[in-house]
Amino acid sequence: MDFNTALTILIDGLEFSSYLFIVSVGLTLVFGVMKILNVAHANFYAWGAYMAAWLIGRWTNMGFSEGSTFLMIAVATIVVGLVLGYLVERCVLRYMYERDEVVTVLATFALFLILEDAILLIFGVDPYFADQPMFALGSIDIGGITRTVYGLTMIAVAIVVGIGLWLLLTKTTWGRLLIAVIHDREMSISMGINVKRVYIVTFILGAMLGALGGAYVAPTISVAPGFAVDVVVLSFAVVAIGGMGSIPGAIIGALIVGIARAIAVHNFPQVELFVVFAVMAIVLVFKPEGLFAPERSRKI
Amino acid sequence: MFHIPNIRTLAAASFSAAILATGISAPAHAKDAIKIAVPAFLSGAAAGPFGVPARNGAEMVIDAINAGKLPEPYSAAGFAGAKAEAIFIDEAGGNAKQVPEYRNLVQKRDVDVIAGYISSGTCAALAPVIEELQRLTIFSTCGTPRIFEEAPRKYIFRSMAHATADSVAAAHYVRTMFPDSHSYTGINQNYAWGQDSWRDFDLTMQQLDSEAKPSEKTQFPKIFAGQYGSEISAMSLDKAEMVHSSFWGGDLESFISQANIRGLFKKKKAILTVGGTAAYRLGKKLPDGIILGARGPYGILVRDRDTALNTWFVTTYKDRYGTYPSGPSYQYAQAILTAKYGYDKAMKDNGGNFPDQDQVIAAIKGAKFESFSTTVDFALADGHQAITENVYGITKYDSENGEPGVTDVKFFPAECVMPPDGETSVEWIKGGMKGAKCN
Amino acid sequence: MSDQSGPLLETRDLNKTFGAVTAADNINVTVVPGEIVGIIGANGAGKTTFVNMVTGYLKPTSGTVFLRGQNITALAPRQITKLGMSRSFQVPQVFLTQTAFENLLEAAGIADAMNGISALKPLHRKPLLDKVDAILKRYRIDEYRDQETSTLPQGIRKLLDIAMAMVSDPDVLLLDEPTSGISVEEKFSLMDVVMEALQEEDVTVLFIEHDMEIVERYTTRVLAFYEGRIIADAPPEIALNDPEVREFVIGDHKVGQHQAHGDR
Amino acid sequence: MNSSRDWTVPGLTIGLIAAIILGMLVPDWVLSVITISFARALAVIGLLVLWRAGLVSFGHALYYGLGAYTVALLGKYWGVHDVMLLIPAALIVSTVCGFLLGFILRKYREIFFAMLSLAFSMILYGILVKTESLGSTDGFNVGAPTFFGFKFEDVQDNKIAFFSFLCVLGYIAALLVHYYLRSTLGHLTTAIRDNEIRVEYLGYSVAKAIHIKYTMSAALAGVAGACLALTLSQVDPDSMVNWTASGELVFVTILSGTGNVAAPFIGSMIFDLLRTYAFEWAPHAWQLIVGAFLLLIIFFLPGGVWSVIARIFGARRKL
Repeated sequence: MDFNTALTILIDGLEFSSYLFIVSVGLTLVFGVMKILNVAHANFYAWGAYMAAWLIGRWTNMGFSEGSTFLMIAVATIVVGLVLGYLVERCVLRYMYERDEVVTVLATFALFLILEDAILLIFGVDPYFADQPMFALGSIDIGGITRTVYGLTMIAVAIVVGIGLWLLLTKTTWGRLLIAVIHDREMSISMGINVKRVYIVTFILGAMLGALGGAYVAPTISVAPGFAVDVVVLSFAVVAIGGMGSIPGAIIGALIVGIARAIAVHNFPQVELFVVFAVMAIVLVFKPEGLFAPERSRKI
Repeated sequence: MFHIPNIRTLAAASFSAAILATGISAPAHAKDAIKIAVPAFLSGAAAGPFGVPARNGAEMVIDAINAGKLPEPYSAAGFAGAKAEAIFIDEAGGNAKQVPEYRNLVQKRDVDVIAGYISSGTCAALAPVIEELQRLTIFSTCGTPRIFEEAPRKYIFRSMAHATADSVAAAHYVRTMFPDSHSYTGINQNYAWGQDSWRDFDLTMQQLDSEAKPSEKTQFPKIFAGQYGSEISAMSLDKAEMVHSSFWGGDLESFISQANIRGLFKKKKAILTVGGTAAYRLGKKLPDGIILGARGPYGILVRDRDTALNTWFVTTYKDRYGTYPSGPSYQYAQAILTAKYGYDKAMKDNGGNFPDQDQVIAAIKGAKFESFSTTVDFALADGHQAITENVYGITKYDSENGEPGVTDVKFFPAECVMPPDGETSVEWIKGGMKGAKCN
Repeated sequence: MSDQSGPLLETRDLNKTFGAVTAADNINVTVVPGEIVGIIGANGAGKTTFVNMVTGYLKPTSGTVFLRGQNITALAPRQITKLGMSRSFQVPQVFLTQTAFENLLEAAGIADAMNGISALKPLHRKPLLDKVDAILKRYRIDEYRDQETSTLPQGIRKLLDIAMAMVSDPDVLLLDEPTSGISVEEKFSLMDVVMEALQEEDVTVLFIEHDMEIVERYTTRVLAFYEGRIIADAPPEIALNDPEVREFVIGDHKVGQHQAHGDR
Repeated sequence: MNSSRDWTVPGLTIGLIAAIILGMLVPDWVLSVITISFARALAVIGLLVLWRAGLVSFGHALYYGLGAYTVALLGKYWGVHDVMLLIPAALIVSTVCGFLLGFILRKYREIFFAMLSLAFSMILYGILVKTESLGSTDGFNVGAPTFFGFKFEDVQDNKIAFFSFLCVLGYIAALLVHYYLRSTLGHLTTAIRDNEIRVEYLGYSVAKAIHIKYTMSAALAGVAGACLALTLSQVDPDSMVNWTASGELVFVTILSGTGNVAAPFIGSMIFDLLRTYAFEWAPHAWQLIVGAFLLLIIFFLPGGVWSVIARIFGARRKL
């Protein structure tokens, strides 16, 4: 394998890992704090993408420049995360905190079905197409092949999200509260932390991260019904490999899956389809709770 | 094997149940209305590119037939005079759901004709059920050759050519237009459609070109993957001159958009066998110079065919739905027209009386008639499988009218791209496509 | 009880470290049938670690545990239970969504299955039902028979926890703080019930206890733990007066053996 | 439970007779729907056993698929069409696979159990989709079954016969599971969910108990898949092996409620009726209706439909 191929695999892997990290970090955050495996995370992704594509279309029609469409990605992320995240938490999930973890998963599965069809009713079945941001940034030659600058910015966005979360969790009071809740919920309640408020904020943050994944991907794809279904399974795999509830785990999980997949695509395209799940099964067999699972012990 | 008298009759006698009244009655007497069920993807990823245009095409033609507004020779109103009520159902949800849904259509909602279906898997799963329930079913779009290769069918017709034709015609086109290109790679979805399309194209290329050089690493991403960054990189590094893809819908559009900006289409000639469905939606974003198919003589490739039927179809569709009709619109319209043709002819054969189902089936069997864009000839599978010509062209944006267009359009006769009766597609291609008549 | 002559339970050089912390430091204990051993020590002295290691919940870093001369160090709790050693818990480990009766019935079913009777036999069968009702009476919790255990008072849960440990008729029973979380008034009545019931069943008992009066009153021998070591192993009247024990375990020089008798 | 008489066995027996008689009377499309419901119910019984122990598998479509594909492949490559060979074959394949994977899965609980089951089922899905000789995503057709060498000439009779066979199969499975749940081992469901440590200290291996339950549920799901393949006359990975198929099984489990082995049959029928009508009324939004229904069940009927039935019967007993 020559240098160019290796470089290409690396960059492909990093791009895909970044994408995976952005879509799955919200999932792992919500799981870590609230112990909810949110199947409806896929909907935040889908709604983010639809909203971004729609907004970019409107924005461009209003005569604004291609470069300014990035603003719309941010708007879509915030709007979808706030509105949808708030609604889902207030209307459904808050009634689920006392219930079994698995029943909660089912409730989010129900939400998934509902929100998936709701997209159809609101945005219609025709795909949306909003590649202005991707074209605005153009392309660049690396290692003998042409790449989109936009794809490379995905890596930057992932790094910003990662550092942002790290700062948020370690340098702010709110972040410390959050870590306390992740660590020991009962203790946090007894210490007077308003766990309910922590939950709302966490869930909205998680929803925003999901929406950001969709909104940022939207310009590179045709946003069509059903495109988010498999994202949820993929991000499950990432989160399970890294350890559910662990943000460093999500980084490592995304890197493993992203690079494994890039290697497969370049060298053994025939196994691409199940390389992700094979990796997941292998990791789980040896490290049942994932690579970076937060410790959970039981006192007797 | 032993024979027991019909269990249900016995049961009915023993329990003398009135519930039985819900049973089925075959439509035999004269009717002033029939029910046509039109299954198409109304939700999910295939709804936009296939389902909705398909439904529109069917809806428009059914309305026109009911009102007697189709051009000659189909201007007589109704199906053998009967008005049709259209029932549109969603094809999404997988085969395990479509099988019972089909049963509901026949046994619960008592439809007379089912015309539609896009997914090959669903058609294949339904075939034995259709034969069991004995209701006239016209497959409009689904491409798998398996339907008639597996068993003879009595109640199933398919009003368009099957998928082998698309791949064979693509290979012919490439050989005719670019005789100096020998190496090719592919990116196809990892499911039956993508796998079959690649296999047929690859086999045909190897038959037609002694120097054919398929790539060792062809890509099979998961369906609906949406992100093709790594695949495009891998293909960029590949030395092949051409890229074959049977992508459709959102995947196709995502792929075109990502590959275009990364210059893949400048380096390699792309063959998009279902590209026709994306042409109108992508508009200017569809790069020039792409080899485009539409699964037969439909959509953009025949938009300018100057026949009364085609002109009526294109203009009425554009007026009603605001866009040009794409392939699926044509294909569904063609299936409805097949039903219309069958009913009308059967009535004529029946001395002007309303025909029963067997008579309609007999009328369609082996029929050859003009459809909107082409001639449909039920020549194969004992008169149940239609053959039509196939066509490819090269994209060229028409900046004067601001519309996507095609140049270098080449038609391939049906006999050139479809295997004859009794041979499976793969055998036929591997055997050197014996009996093919390509002009 | 196959081997009556030798020691029932024996540990040899038992060590356990958690990172830098030594929770057990060369523990050598020999218990003979019929003894009632009180285990005392401040929090973190290694009492529960000792019980956990002996019953297989924790594996010692080094050292060996013998039950009737058989090395059981590597065995899982359930295997040790089968060999005749059972335990109760500081926080009662009961099936919270089920009634006291169901808790004991399941314990009885498992005990039965252990004795070679098929685990596929119906659980609700006469001999088991009778046995459970007898146990409920013996531990004086029959009035709570059909109450879901999550609603039971702590003292009753403790009794149920001990009763469940005794269903399998063990030879050795380890009680982890049977009176913790119980009000002072109830402690002695609870211990009276337990000890009376245990005496009927001819079982050797080791129990962790913080209340020195209880230790003094019910034990025949005391093991005093301090920082993972045993600093005293003697009859209660000697051990409790040991200066080291008084300083490190009881933690109050003024505590005399007659001081607290008033609050009974 | 121990104080009131248990009506499960007579109830199931009456249900069996009623179902077989009804099978002969109802219109074909109803028969077809009920046959699918009952086939699925077999798998749901297995999930019920796991559910009681606090375990939810998001990957039981793995065994569903194994059973279905065993039947399909035996028919396609060896021409075996008799239920007396097909069903045991599916049973063996899924049981063996469940037993082997059980060694790994028995170490997992809660969400981890769910996720690892999902991973295993998705691997099978990947293999099926990839392998053209296994039909890829299209799957393939399955011929009509014969019964002990006999075949009914009338297609409809054959369907009735298969339905009756399925009813008997369901009856046997339900009874066996019912007796299992009454045994000591069977009662180690709620106990495991409540407190594993206590179970261990009582002297039973939780891992072993879970392993047995898992293998059992795998066996039932395998038979269910086999019956489904014979009912639908086809197999394909998307409707039988994909994670959505597993999700459907879990959905029906919670809809049914886990109070009794009879519940899955009722819940499964309700599910199919709901889906059929949602599909007819709202072809664009049937998923929304199904999802909303699931949410309502979770909120207002956490014990599933069985809790309603139990309440009605409980009330009647008091009169």
